[in-house]
Amino acid sequence: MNRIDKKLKEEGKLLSIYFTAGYPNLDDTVDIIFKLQESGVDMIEIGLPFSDPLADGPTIQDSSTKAIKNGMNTNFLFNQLKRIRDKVSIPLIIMGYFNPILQYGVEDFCKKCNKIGIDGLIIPDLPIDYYEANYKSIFEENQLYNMFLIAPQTSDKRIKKIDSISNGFIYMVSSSSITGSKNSFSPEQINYFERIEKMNLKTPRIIGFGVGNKETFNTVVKYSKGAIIGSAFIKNITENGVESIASYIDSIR
Amino acid sequence: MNRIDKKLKEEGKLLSIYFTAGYPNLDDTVDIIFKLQESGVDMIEIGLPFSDPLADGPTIQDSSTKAIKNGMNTNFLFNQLKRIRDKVSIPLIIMGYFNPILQYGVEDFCKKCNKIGIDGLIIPDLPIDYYEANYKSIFEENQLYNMFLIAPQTSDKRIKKIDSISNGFIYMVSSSSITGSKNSFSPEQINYFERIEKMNLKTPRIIGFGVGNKETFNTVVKYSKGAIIGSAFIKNITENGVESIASYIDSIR
Amino acid sequence: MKYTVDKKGFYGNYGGAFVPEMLFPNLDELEKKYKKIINDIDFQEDYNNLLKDYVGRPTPLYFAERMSEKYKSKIYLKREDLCHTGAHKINNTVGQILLAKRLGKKRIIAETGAGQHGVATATVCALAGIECVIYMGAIDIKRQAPNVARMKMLGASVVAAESGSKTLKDATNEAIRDWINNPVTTHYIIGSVVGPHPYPDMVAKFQSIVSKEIKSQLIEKEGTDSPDYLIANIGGGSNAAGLYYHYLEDKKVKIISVEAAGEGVESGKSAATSVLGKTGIIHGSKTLLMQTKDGQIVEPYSISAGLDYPGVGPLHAHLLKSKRAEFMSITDSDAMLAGLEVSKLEGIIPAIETAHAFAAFKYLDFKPNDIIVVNFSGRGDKDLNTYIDYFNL
Amino acid sequence: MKYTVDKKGFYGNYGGAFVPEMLFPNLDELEKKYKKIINDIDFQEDYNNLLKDYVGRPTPLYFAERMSEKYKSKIYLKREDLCHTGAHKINNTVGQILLAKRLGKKRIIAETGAGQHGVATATVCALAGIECVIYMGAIDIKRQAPNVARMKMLGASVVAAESGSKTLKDATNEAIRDWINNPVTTHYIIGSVVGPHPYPDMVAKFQSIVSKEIKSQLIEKEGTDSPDYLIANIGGGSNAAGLYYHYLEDKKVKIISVEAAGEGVESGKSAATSVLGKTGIIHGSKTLLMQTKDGQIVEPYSISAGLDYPGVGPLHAHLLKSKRAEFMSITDSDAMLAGLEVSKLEGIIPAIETAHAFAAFKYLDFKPNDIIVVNFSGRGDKDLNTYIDYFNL
Ligand SMILES: Cc1ncc(COP(=O)(O)O)c(C=O)c1O
Ligand SMILES: Cc1ncc(COP(=O)(O)O)c(C=O)c1O
Repeated sequence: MNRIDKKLKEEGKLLSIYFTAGYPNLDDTVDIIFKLQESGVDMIEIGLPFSDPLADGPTIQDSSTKAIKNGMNTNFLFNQLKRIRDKVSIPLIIMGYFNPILQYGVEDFCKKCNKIGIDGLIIPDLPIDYYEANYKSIFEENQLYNMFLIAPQTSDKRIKKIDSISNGFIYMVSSSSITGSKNSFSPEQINYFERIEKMNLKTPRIIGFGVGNKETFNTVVKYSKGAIIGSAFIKNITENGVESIASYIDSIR
Repeated sequence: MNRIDKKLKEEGKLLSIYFTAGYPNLDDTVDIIFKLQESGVDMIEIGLPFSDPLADGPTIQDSSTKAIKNGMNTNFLFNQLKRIRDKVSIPLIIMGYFNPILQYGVEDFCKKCNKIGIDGLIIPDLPIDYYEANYKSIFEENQLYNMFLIAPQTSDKRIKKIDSISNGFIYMVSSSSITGSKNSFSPEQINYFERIEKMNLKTPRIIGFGVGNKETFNTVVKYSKGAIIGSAFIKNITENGVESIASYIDSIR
Repeated sequence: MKYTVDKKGFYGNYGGAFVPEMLFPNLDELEKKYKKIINDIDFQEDYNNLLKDYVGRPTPLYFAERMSEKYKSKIYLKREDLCHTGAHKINNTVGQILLAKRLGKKRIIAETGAGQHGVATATVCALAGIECVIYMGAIDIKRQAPNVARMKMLGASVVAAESGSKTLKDATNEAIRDWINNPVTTHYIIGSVVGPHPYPDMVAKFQSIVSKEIKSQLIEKEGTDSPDYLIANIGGGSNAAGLYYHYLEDKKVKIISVEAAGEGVESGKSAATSVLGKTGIIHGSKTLLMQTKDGQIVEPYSISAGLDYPGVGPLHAHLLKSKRAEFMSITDSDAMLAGLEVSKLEGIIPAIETAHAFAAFKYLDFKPNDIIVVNFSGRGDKDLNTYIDYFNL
Repeated sequence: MKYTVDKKGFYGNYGGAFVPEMLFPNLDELEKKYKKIINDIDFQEDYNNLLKDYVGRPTPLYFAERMSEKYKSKIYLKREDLCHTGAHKINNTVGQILLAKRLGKKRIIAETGAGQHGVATATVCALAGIECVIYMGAIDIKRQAPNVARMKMLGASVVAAESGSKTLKDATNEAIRDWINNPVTTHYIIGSVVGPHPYPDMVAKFQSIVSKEIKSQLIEKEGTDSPDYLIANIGGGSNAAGLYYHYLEDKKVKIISVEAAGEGVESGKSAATSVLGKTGIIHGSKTLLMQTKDGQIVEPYSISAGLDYPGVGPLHAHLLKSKRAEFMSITDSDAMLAGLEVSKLEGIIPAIETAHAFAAFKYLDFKPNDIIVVNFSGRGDKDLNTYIDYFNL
């Protein structure tokens, strides 16, 4: 069974962390992964940085720009992750925009992920239809899950379709705002969480965007299997360094 | 008989000087007239300064601007000239653009000129037809001559008409260039001088524009009754002061 | 009452050709030939083709919905801002360059203030491959750098007028001087309905395409060919002359001519000739002009470089005195606010000259069914720096 | 070969909608409604009325006599420079604002580089009375101050994109982010035939008025509706798409697409996507783009702010790959000289984008009877400072 599914089957709510590979320093990637695992994080999204991350807010964009400047690229990341699987048991997901993956070659990219032991990919700008028509079989051959997003404006019909074709989890975008983390959620967001909850989807949902502290974490996990923290985590290591990871994670739960 | 006619009947060639009233200093007008008479000049054109003297070159324009700044205006000039006639025997002509005269009132202006003893006017921008239709009788009542211009492009027919209606002299513009005095004349100008000479006009001609030294003076008086010096004279008093008038006039003839 | 020029070149008491003898042959030639040339079928064909394919005519008569709502009437904008080079000025220069070619002239001169007429002249000279010299006041050259650059791009020489107040009036003097110096080779393209006869009439005729188009456009849009109001700004008065031309005899049509009051008619910094002017002679024409009691021409002021001329064309002096036109004076600040308002309501940034016409609206009492036609004489691109500074954009 | 978009939003191998899920509903709504809306008679009437009375269409097809003489062929200029706001961009924004109103949107966003599309968008928003936010790279805001002022005069907010290279590419990212954040209230007006489906098709349709007009204009002037050459500059490719639209299937008509080579294709400072680009994803579209081997998008360079986009629209990628269009790359210096030449020969100062198309002439071999139609995509007023500096005017 895919490590993602295994994790999702566990009791309790999941905390997943997104960070940008190569940030703050080129060689921090592996260290951050270890520290996250040690802190009890359930899942990790390793961000493959892109020059034009148009679904991300300024924090992630700045970290991506910096990481590319630091020298991060696809091959370099694969090299960093080469021997990691032996030491990390939690699911590892690569999250990145489609163009760098396309340039690497989608098949080569998937093969490499499989070899390293990556469990899944999140590619926000790869449309579902296009994925199904062109890449689905490649992903399956390489035992890679491709996780899809849903957002507040996504229609019920489309959510049901996404549910029906999903592996692993659905990445549920908490709001239509990508300007980074907030301290609380609006009534409309809570309505949205409840509405989706009531749909009784077969696929577990993890909520991301706008989660960044204990309060928001506790809120979203009421309506889902877990939460993804991205911007807030990056902001923390920008301000307090990689050493502060454990205490940051402790502050969340 | 009008002093202008008397002067034109004299033997020899005439030297006429134009200067701008109120330049270089507001009170120089009378002094310059005396000095000109003493130097043996035959006729004087007293320039009534105008803000926009569009038929004049930069030297006369600058002197006009300065004179206006100094405080010169029509009334002031008339006051300066009030008692001059007793002391000056040569013809005095006022040369000025039409607008200041129009504002003063053409009839009042002419009356005042008559009272002071001005012999004639030169108004470059008063068209002949308009003069004849509106002002001729006023001029005549006030014993004022209105002198007309001819220029290289003036047609023979028009020259003949101007000749037929002229009093005093015809102001013959030496060239179509108004950029001030030059040191010599072109073959085309000489042709023009000869062409007009051959027309045998009844009215004597005085040539102006571009006369400024002995050589040019001697050339033009071969083809006319005399010459008017304007820019060159003003340039001289600008550079050498009013004191230099006698020696400047001596240098011409 | 007659509003066209008479045989002697006058509009009632105004007009004529008060020029030195040196210019008599040029004006005499023009006066004798211009009507014949411009009425010639061949000329008309060339002129109309260029207006269509080069200038971009007919310009639209645009119904300004949001302005109409605000001022509770039917407001139409005659879009001269869409003409090539950005203002009505080119209607005239296209006509005059064709005339100059037929007169056999090899060289063109023109005066310019804001640079709009200079650009329009440089443009047609490039088109015709004829040498072009533009006179511009030294101060205006500094103020209007982009238009100077445009003229140079178009191959024209720009000569600084360093005399007098170093602005439009002096540039005009310099151009006239150049013409006196080069009477045979050169045609002088005057940029407004000013100067000696036959210029005011000739320029008005070339601009009359504006009201000619409006007549048929209004029929299409409103079923009548005559509006209730015509409103134009007046510098020298060429865009106004074009707007009024075919309506002068039609007394039902009210005419509003909007001048620049500058900082206020009584402020000493104004260009409101209708109030401050007296009959006099400027640039060869008898008309209303701002002058001292001694007859020295006064330097006018307006925030708009196209309106700070100390006179108006003789046609407009006549329209004022005969009460055919009503004159209004609009201050800098009213004009600037109107420029901003039009921009925000209609998405068209007017030249500050044009903005003066709009500023008159709040002082007028339109009825809901009144049809108002405003001459949108030019676009505001040339005035952006002024707008930026004024509104701190 | 088919050159129109297929049902999935592709031109051959290029196109599509590679956008995050958050934008799916917006694009889905657009995709489902845009054809129906823009084919609606009511829409067509509004659109055509605005094109006529507001934009100033039809724009002339002008026979450039002196250029034709120089390049020994029959050269026609499609005068998009005469459009309101000075370029073809407004054909698209007028269409999209009418669409946005019918979609019930209350707010408009747009990206802009040189500011031309930003001005065209701010303009139609003022016209419609709709809130307008323009994203513009922080560096471009400094470079293009006059266009920033125009947008503000028109009531738009201009927001600086401070991310990445702070130019057009980043402004586009910021606009997309805004749209993600405001999916319900807001319509995003993209300024070229780029971005996710259905934008490339929609923008091309709004620009297709250009070739539609040419067809009837050419018949009138040359007795045939098809030229021998169509020549356009390519930034994203919207003016080119408009010029080619009705001729794509007519293989007798040669198509020349002119890109910016910047300081030279191999100089490292270029925007010649046809040579330097590889297939990839940019701003939601699969097309040719300039990128590192890792797939990071490269910052392009051209002296012309409207051409320094790192990609081309998917239609153009398809026209290149299918050999329907020939691409040429023109350096800054060739373009600048061509801009000066056109100004002096025809009296029309081109935008530097447009000048690129003219610079191609000297590398092409026209026959005396060849009919060449160039899209004169915009006027050079916005580029005066660049011309001034470059030529020391
Ligand atoms: C746009 C515009 N409107 C009006 C004027 C004023 O001139 P006129 O009164 O001759 O139309 C100018 C002069 O430069 C101008 O550029
Ligand atoms: C005048 C002009 N031409 C061309 C372009 C390039 O855009 P496109 O390739 O979409 O026509 C621009 C872009 O700003 C422009 O302003």
